[in-house]
Order: sequence, then structure tokens, then C-alpha cells
Amino acid sequence: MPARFNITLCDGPSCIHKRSKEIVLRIEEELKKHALTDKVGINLSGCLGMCDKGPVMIINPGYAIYGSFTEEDVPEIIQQHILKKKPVVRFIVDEDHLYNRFFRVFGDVNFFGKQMRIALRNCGIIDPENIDDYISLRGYEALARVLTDMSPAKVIAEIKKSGLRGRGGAGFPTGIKWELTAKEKSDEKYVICNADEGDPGAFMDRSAIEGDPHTIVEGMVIAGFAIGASRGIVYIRAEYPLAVKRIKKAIAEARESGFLGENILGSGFNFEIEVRLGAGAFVCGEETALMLSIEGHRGMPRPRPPFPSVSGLFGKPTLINNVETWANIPVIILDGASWFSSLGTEKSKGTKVFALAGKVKNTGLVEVPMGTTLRQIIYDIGGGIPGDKQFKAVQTGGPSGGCLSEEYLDTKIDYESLAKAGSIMGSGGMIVIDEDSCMVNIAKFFLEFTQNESCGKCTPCREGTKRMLEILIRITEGKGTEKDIDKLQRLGNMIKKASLCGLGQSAPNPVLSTIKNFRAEYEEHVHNKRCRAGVCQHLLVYEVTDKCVGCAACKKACPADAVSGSPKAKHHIDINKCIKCGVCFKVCKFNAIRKS
Amino acid sequence: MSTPLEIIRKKRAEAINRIISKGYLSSKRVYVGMATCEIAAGSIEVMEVFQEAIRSGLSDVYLSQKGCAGRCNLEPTVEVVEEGKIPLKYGLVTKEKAKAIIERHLKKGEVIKEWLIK
Amino acid sequence: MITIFINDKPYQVEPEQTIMQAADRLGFHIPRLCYHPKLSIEGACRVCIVEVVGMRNYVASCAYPVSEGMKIYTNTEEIRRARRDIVELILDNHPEDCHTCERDGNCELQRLAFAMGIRKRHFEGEKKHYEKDLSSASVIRDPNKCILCGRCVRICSEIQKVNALGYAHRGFKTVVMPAYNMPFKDSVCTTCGQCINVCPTSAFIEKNFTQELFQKLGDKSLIKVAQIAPSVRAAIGEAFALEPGRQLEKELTAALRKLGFDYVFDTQFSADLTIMEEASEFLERFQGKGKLPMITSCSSAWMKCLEQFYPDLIDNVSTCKSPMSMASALIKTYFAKKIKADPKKILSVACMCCTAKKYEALRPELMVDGMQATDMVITTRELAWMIKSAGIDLLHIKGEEFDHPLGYSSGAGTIFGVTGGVMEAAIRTAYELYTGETLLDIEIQDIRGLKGIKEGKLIIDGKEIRVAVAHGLGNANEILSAIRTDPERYHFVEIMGCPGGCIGGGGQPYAGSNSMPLDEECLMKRAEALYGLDRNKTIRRSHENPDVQRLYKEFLGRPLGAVSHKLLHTHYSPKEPRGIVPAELTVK
Amino acid sequence: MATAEDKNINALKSFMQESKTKDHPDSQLISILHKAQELYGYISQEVMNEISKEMNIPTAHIWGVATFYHYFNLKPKGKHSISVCLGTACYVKGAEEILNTIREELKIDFGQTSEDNFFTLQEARCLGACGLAPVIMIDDKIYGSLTPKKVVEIIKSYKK
Repeated sequence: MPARFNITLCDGPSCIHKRSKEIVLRIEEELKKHALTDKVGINLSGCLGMCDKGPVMIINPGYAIYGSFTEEDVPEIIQQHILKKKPVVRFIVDEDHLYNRFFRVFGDVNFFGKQMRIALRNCGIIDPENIDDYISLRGYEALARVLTDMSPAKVIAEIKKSGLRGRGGAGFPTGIKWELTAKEKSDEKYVICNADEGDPGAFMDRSAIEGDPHTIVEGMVIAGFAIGASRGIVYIRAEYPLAVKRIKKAIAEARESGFLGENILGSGFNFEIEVRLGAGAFVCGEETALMLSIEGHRGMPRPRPPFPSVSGLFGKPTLINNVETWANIPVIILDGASWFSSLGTEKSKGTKVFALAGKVKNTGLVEVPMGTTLRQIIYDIGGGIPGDKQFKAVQTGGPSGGCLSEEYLDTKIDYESLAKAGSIMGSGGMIVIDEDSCMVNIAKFFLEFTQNESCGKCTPCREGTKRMLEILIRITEGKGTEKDIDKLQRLGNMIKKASLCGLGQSAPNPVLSTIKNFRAEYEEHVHNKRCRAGVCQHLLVYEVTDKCVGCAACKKACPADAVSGSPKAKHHIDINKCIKCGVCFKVCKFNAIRKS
Repeated sequence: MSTPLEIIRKKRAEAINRIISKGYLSSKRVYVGMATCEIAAGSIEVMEVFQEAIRSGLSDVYLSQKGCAGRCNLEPTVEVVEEGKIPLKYGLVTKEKAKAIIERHLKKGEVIKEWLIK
Repeated sequence: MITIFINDKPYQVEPEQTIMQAADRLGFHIPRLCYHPKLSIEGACRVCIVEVVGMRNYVASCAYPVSEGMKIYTNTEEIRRARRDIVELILDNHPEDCHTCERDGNCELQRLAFAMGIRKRHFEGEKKHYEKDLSSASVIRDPNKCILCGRCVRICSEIQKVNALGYAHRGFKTVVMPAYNMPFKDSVCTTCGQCINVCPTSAFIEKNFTQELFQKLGDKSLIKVAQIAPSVRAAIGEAFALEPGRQLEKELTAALRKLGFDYVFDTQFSADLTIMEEASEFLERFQGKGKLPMITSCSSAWMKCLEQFYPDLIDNVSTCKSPMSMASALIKTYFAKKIKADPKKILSVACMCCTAKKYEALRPELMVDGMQATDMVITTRELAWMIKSAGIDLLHIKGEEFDHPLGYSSGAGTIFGVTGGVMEAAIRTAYELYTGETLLDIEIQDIRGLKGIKEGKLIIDGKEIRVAVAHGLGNANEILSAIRTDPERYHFVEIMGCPGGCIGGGGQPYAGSNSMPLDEECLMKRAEALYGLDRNKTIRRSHENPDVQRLYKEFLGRPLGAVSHKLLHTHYSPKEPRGIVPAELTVK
Repeated sequence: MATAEDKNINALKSFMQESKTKDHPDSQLISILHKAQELYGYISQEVMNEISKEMNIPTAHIWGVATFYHYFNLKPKGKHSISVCLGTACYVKGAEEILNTIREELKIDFGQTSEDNFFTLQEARCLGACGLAPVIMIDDKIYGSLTPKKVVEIIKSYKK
């Protein structure tokens, strides 16, 4: 059973100076006293960056940050917070809005206990259509702070220091992107929020905008100030009408309250945001295609350089970040880059939101610190595989990502580890696959998607993915050869390196990674004409079982005359004539047809 | 001249006052999930049940919508917060369940344990 | 200068250029397909990829700039294989009918496939299948042959600003087509044929009349009459592997007779005639009878463009027919009478550098006595093919002279084929007609050359005349927009639909294996061939052409007279669909 | 008297007038197409011609954009539109089988309208109801946890 509580104690030099080592001992003692040792985990962390308030301790769930206490206060905190589930307010650092959240999500500790919510901090907590709710939880305070006593350079330095990387897929350091755009001289610059979330099965951005649209607005205004831009654009899928409505409402409310428009909060800074709708093209998530789409063109990516930071929308320097990245900005400003960078792994800081779906008990949106393992997400948060089925694979990164097998379950979530394992972080889709799914078919599904979404501009993606798909279809129909697997790899590797944009460059990933991690399944399809998951229709064998009453429904329905038998006697399917259409299976009212 | 920080503090105080004036300090607060996913699962009907109840006299309850907290498979969700108590979240709420929550939990204070998200 | 390494060897190159440009100058010809120096960078075909040390992926050399210390590999085993596979992918979705294809032996894709060493196929699968569009009078569109390099789309929008073509649908289903996939003939297409020029395959090709013509040439009951446009002689040699710039006027005349034509006339003669009419028309307008500026009307693509894009400027356009249509009108009247033949028995064939002339020939306004004046138009390419197909040795043939009475031309008629030529010829005549003096300096340098828009001034009898010349419909747009806002800006404007004028026409020979279509150097050489012909003539002014003078004396009377009006002038009217030149947007 | 048709075209025209007052009016093309679809349910050639004239954008370009984005319908739709979610969660849970059932039942494929003009079949990437996978949406109503048999019943219920 996973630990229900987690105590994270700052182990920085200044906290050690304030007797944090002794405090640990005291906590352990106290836990023992209440027989809580196996219900509460204790972690030590690097400096949490609140040295003036040391010693500092976070108790999760709840993110209650305790500071400026002594060993003597430990029993009270343990008894109140953990036993009585009532945090000791007087030690809680700052007017911490995170505190509020503790009780809010408490009823749901299995799901939320391992999570850490930064980007989604307000999602499911506030009324997204009421700016007062957002403001009451320190909303727009980060913006106010920036406008009060930070220079643009200082804002950028803070974002750089936080180690935040783009949450849209590639993981480019956000601060550097800001810096590059800031240093371009131009009469006009643009800030864009990329909300063209198109991965099948991913809905992080939609939830974030629907649940907390103001944080996006706030993040964008801060960026506008930092890079010297006065125009922002939210490019969002038209398929998300509610999200569109809420972001529009948030923009209007923010304008009314003086967080947008002229002379924001009396600072003299001006910034406007408009909303542009996508129209059903996955490739528009690619930044150059997105900008062309805003300009009123077909969303066909163009070669880079020039990069958007130099020549982007309407030829002006442009800063593009995705929804989740924007949602992190206000928190970094409010709680500090040091705190943010204390979370996560060496190269990937903060948290990441995943849309957990597929064959897992608790499907949903989860936000976890970088460095959490796949196993923790799938089993601790997701509750494992339903129906006692066997875990087979986890697909991360959507159609651009890869499928990882069981041996990778202890991979820590960060950009580099996932890439090393053969997948990507991507925008955060996470699909759990169990033994009932065929990996060749899964690869086919993703490739069908990218093939359908290819813009058609460059040859490798337009023509190459089509050929790969044809080969996969051949394999799933039992017509594949050993050479086909080699061809998939040859094409896949070429398409990865030769395509114009990220869509093409990553389109072969699901295929290549399944060949790498599940080659045996491919070979079974090719050599033994067998699909172990029983998914590939053409490889199925239909048989009549003893349940057959001889109603002849299947015989009449069979388009290939493969069924024989006299009335009221058990029928028989001629495997050689059977075209595996499955009609007999569908028409049988007695469940007498078995496919295997 | 106030600094932006001073302005925002003032705005926050105003915002909190507005929220309170809408009945935030009622003894029970009810939050209905109203994101696309929740709506797809039927949360609009659920919301209507609560709204109707308030219209027909249910008092001392603060009703609000909220975004998606991420529990896809248990939607629609309804959260009941009672001052000083642990918040409770109901999952897979239907119109009928919503009526029961009003009758039993909101009016009589009886927690319907079997519908809670554990 | 910066240092880059190509295949491990250091080179000093200029910064601020692409890898491809640098490599070209160093003698590395990186294979390419969608790239065209006159068009925007597409980066789509991925044939020009190279490896760059430190880059995770291959780099499209047409789009990527060089930088100090960059290590580039253009020919490793890996990149060769990737390129090869990319070209094979293109072939996989291309009809494998090379030996029955119009461009067999002349096809960029075919050459590329050969150069990539594709001897075996790995990835065949489903191919696209679309209907051919045969509706246009000039240009056939065959989407099955299209490899989506987008050059046609770019030339149509960027150079011509016609925007008749665009990409439609997406992914594997992407097709280049006119709006709504409407028949080409109903679109805004001006039939200029530049899409044919830049197409690497035969997705665009002229409507071919060679078989029909061979058949008719064998018909003994017909009197077969040919005329040759100036630019045909300047370029046809390229189809016979000659370097650009060698004119084959006399050889062509001989070849046409060998093909079976009874009379071979020169469109340059009627060019002289055009100048007589047009210069007179200009002088009339200049003296207050009619609208100024006057705009030339020789280019049939421009005429279609006028009616659809600039109907408000119709009154500014000269009413003169094109030289081709003037010649054809005379062939079926004046000449028919002369040889005492039934004009209905005359087959009038025009050999043109142009695809739009095929469209022009069908214009009902140009009918003469109820007959189509020009029965058939073939392009330089079609003519070259016919000569080869008939086994005529064009390069070693003994040259012959044109027939009379429509065969003799002045140097002014010759330079009609080059941008600025009509204007230059008109000035040579107008000046002398108006002032009665001889213009000494007849080579007007201001309006020569390949600059998009050329302006000049001349003083006639103390009055300033401002002239402007544009070639390519995109450049024309600039001048026409200027005229719309300031009608006083010019007095006389020449517009040619194709880049370079007729020498760059949509019917000219395909570029060879080492040249690009619309290559400027090639255009300059074609131009020089015509300027050379002009220089070597004793008569260089249209009004001095003795055959033209005789024609007026015997038949026409005087320029702008009643007979002229009937046979040599025409009219234009607004047409749908209305064309649109967007203000800032170029189709991407 | 203003017909519905006049009303629509006037609404579209005034939307375009407003678009022209903004910076980079050409860039409003996609918004205008959205507006047109909102008004007419689909985008006809006549409407594209209208946009072309009003906004000074070549029809070939408008056509290219309209055909690139799958959100735009270029043909009128049936009385009801069925969107089959092909998001990953639904796919893993059998959306393909659901889709094939609908295809067989109505004899139409994506983007097509049944012969009786009753149903138009569309694909959706994720309807945001992953918890109910596999799902379809008919008009605005979501049907979840489907089986082939259930789907057939649902379709039949609309035909009654």
C-alpha cells in the first residue's frame, strides 16, 4: 500500500543550521509513537529556497508548507495535520493558497496523494467563469509583482533559473526562448498560446483552459512584459467550444478588471489578447504551421530557420508556448524559481500533466513531479490494470511518442529518460495498454492518425507514412513478410530524419518503438499469421462451438459460403473458405461462434 | 499612486467580499464539475437539479461550478464542503443521485458513503 | 568570409547564403526538385537534404544557412540512401508510363531517379487516381503526374499573381488544382503556360495538336500555311541540344516546308504591321482621341488577364489584334485572294512560343468572314517534336527564305519577342510618323533587359512621353495598380504576360539537364539572338518595310482605315470569373 | 422582406466588414469561414465567391484553406450528424468496431451523408468523454460505453 502522507524536509545548509537533522529524528519518533511509521513517508530535499523561513517542511497531500518551527512543535504538527487532518495554521508559510487545496482534494487521497498540482493548481477548485475566484487565490498577484518591482530582464532570469521547459513536446528551455525573443528589436512582437491540442486521447490543455483560464492570460501578460510585446493570441481548437467560451470570457473579465488593455494595473504597460480558432488540423500544433494558420493560410509548416523568435507571426518576433507552460509561469513568479527548480529531476524541473487513459482503473488528468516513475503513475495513481489483466505497454507522447514495455516501468518521467527509453514526453498523453491489445494494431492506429493529419507538403511524411501504413495493414492481414519489418524500419528511420516538421519527424515513433520493444509480436503476425491479442480480424479463426442449435443464421449470412451444416445440427466453418468478415459471429444469437 | 501589488491586494479583498456576499460562508458549499468531459457525462442535468433545489427554497448552500479535477472515469462529480469538515466528493452523479444528495446530505446532513469517491 | 567543411574539406564561402547556394558555387550540385531560384523556398521535396554535424536530422540545403565551422556531408552512404528512398517514394505515387509520356526523355523526375540510382523498387503501393482536366484551350492538367513540388503554385501566385492554382485537400490526398476543382477553362487561368515551364514532370502540358497537324499536312486538298513567331527561332535550337542563343530562322523555314507546308510566313511581318496600326493608334490617342495611357495588346495571356482582372482598364488597351491574328486574318483574305484560293481551303497554322495563343485562336471576336482565322497553334516544343518525328535534320538543313507577301520583316518586327521590344519598335515608328524626322538612336537601352519594370522617357516634338514596360503578369500588376491610382503617370505601356516576354513563353523548350526553367542567363541569350537579327538588318523600322507599304497600297488603304479596322482590330469585354490580386497575401 | 438567405449573407458581410477594420485583414479568413459555417451549416462555392470578392482573396486560396481544415463542411449535412470518437482511449476500447458497425448500418463513410439525408458521419479525435469510452456523439448528445448492438439500437431510435 502506498504511503498516504509524505513529509518533505528541506535539507539545505540553512535548514540544517536550523536543526533540520534533529527535526527528522523527532518526526520519526513521533510517528512511531502514533504507529504511523508505515503510513507516512519522509523525504529530504535540496534547498527549497525559503531559507529565511527555515526550517521548512512540506506535508503532502496538501502541500502545507511549514516554516519557522522548532523540534518542540513537531508533535503538535504531526498530531494535528496527520492524525486530525488539520494543518497547524500558525506555522504555515505565507498566506499559502496551496493550503486551501489540501482539504479540497482530500476526499480523494488515493488519486491525488502522489500528485503535485502546479499547472492545474486551480482546476477543479475554482469557478473558471468567475474572475473573483481566481483573484481570491492570489490570481494576478504574479503579474502585479512583475509590474511592481521586476524588470523584463529579471523576469526572464527568473524563468531561466526555474529550469522550466516547454510542455508542448520538445522541451526547449522556456527562459531561453523568452530571452531570444526579447533580444530581437522590432516595432511589434507577438505572444502566442498554443492551445491546438490535437493528440488523440489527450485533453490536458482543454481541462486547463476550462478549469482555470485566467492563469493562461496572466502568464501571457507576464511574457508580453518580459519580451516587449503588446499583442497576444490564443490559438485554440474550434472543437473545444467550452474552452473557447471560457478563455474569451476570462479575457473580457481580465480586461474589465484592468489586467489587460491599456496601462495594466497602473503600470503603463499595454497588452491585448485575441482568440483565434483552429479548424481541425493536428499539424497546426507545429509552431510554423500554427502561425501560418493564424495568418489565414493552410497550416503547412515551413523550414526553420528563421525561428519564430526572429521572424514569426506576420514576420515579427514571436514567442509561442503551450497551455501547460503558460500555466506554470505565475507560480514560478509567485513562489520563486528556486522552489520550482527544487522539484523534479536534474534536467527536468517542476511537474508534468498527463492524460492517463486506456486500460487503467482511474483514468484522468494527473500532474506529478518530474522524476515520478511510470509505475507510480499507472499503479499508485491509476490504480493499475482493471480486470486482473496483464500490463503490456504504456504509450506516451501521443502519436509522436512510443510504446514502452514492462521493463521500462521504472523509468523516471523526464525529457531525457523517456527519450532514452525510445519514447517522448510529448504533450502528455499516456495510454496504458494491456494484453487485449495488439501492438501492431496500436502502431497502425497511431500511424493512421498521423497519416490522416499529414499536411502533405514534404515527401517523406506524405508518401512515406502512407507506405508504412500499407505495410502495417498488410501485416495485420497476415500478408506480411520478414522483409516488411525491415522496410518499416528503413522508411521509419528515413522519415524521422528527413521530414520537414515535427509531425513527420515523429510519425514513425509508434512503429519503430513497437518493433524495438515488441518485435516478437510483429514476427508472430508475419511468420505464424497469429495475433496473440486476438485483435487482427484477418488472423482470427472462427469456429462453431457446441452451443450451436443449428438455426442456420450464420449459414445464411456468410458471404463466402463457408458455413455448412444441416438444420438443427451443429454447423461447421470451412477455414479455407472463410474470409474472416465476422458476420457469423455477429448474427449468432446463441454465442456459439468462437473467434481465436 | 498605488503600485500594482497594492492594487491587486485591494482587488483581492474586493473579490473575496464579492464571493462572500454570494453566500460563500453558507454552512455547505456544493461544487459541480462543469468541464466538457463532465458535461458529456451529464453534469448539466445534475447542476440543474441543484439550481432548482435552491430556487425552491434550499437555503444555506453555496452552489458553484468548477473545472475538471481529472477524475474522468467517475464523472460527473459533485463536491460538498462543510465548514470545518473534510470535503466530500461524489462520483458518477446522476439526476436521481443529485436529488438524493440534496435530500439526505444537504438537508439532513447524512453522508451517502457508497457514492463517495474514495 | 567564413569557413565551412564539405565532405571534410575546408572552403571559404560568403556568409548569408544557403548551403545549396554555397555548394553550387563550389561545384557540388546537390540534387533538388522543388527548389527554384526565382520562387520562394518551399523545402518540401526533401531531395536536397544533407547531413550537418551536430544536427539530429537531415537538413534541407535549399533552406538552411551556412555558418562558421559548419561540417556538411553531401554524399555519404546514409544520405544517398535517404535521398534515393525519397525519390522512390515520389515514383511510387507516380504513373509508371514514362515511355508513353509527353515528357519522356525530358523529365526532371526521370533524370533524378536515374541519378539517384533507383534500379530496384521497395515500397510500391496505392497510387493516386484523378481525372485529367482537358477543358482548357491551352493547358492540360494531369494531377496523376503531379509530384507536389509546388513550383506551379508558386509561379502562378508569386511571379504571375494570377492565383489560378492552389493546393487543395491535404496529406496523401493533396492535389494542385484551380478553385473548387473547376474545369481549368472556367477558372481565372490566363493560359500563360508558365506552370508547364516550371513543372518537373508532365502534370501540366500544352494541348497537343501534333497528330492532328500531321494528318492535315497529308491532306492534299488543303493549302497549308505556317507562320513563325520571332521567339520560336531564338529558342528551338535548345530542343536540339544547342546552347541557348542560336537563332534558326532559315533552317526552320526549310524544315516547315519539308514538313509539308505550302507557304511559310513570318509573324514578324505582321509585327511590323501591328506597329503601323498601334503607333498610329497611339498618336491618335496622344492627340486627344482616346484614353491614355495606351497599353499594348499583343500578349494573349495578358488579354485574358485584362478581361478578368482589370476590366476597368479595357479602354486603355490598344484595339490592335496580336501579330499572329493579324497575319491569320490577312492569310484568309488578302493572301487567299492573291493566290485565288478559297479561304476555307486554307489551313492557317501558327508556330508560337506561347500556349495562350491556342486560346487566342478560339476567341470568337477574331473570326474573319465567319471563319476561324488561325486554325491551329502549335508551340515551339510541339514543332521541335514534329521536326524530330518527321526525321528532319534541323541542324544540318540548308536554310531557306520566307514566302511573300507576308514574309519580309524589319528589325523592329524581330524584337517583338523580347520584353520591351514592342515598345521599342513602336517608338522607332511613332517618333518618325509624328515628327517626320529620323530617330537616330533606335536601340532604346532603358527598356531592354530583364528588370521587372522598366521606365523610359522620350521627347517627341518637345513633348515628353513617359513609357513603361512590364513582363510577367505580377510585374504588370504593379504598373496597372499605379495606373489605377495615377492615370497620368504614363502615356504608353507595354505588357507581356510571360517573364522575359515571348522568349520566356509557356511553349518554349524545356530546360535541359543542367539548367533551370526561366533561367535568366538563358533568357538573355534568347534575347540576344533576336537583338542580333535586328542589328544585322538594313531595314530596322516597321514603316520602312516595303511589303508592309505595298500591303497598305494594295489592300488596307491606311493605318486605322476601314479595312484595317475590320481585319486588324478587335475588342475586349469583362469576363467571369473575376480575378483577384491580393494586396499582401501570397499563397503559401 | 428579408429572407433567411438575405439575413445570412448580410450577417456574413457585416462580419467581413468588421474583419477588414483589423490589422492584417487577410488573416481573418479562417474566422470568416467559421462564421460562414455557423450561419449556413456548410460553406458553399457561392459563399466562397462572396468572401473572395469582399476580402480580395483569390478563390483558389480560399478553396485551399477550406479543404485543408477538416472542421469545414463543403457540402450540406444530413439531419443528424454522428461523430465517432477515434481518440486513443476509445480506440483501445473498441471504437473501430463501433465505427464499422455504423458504416455497415448506414452504408456511408466519414464525411458522407446517408442516402435519405438523415445522417452524416464524421470522425472526432477526442470528445473528452474518455471515461465513457467508446463513445459517439449524435448532434450534441453523447452516447457512451457502447457495443455494436447498442449502436444499432441508438441509430434506429433516431429513425423512428
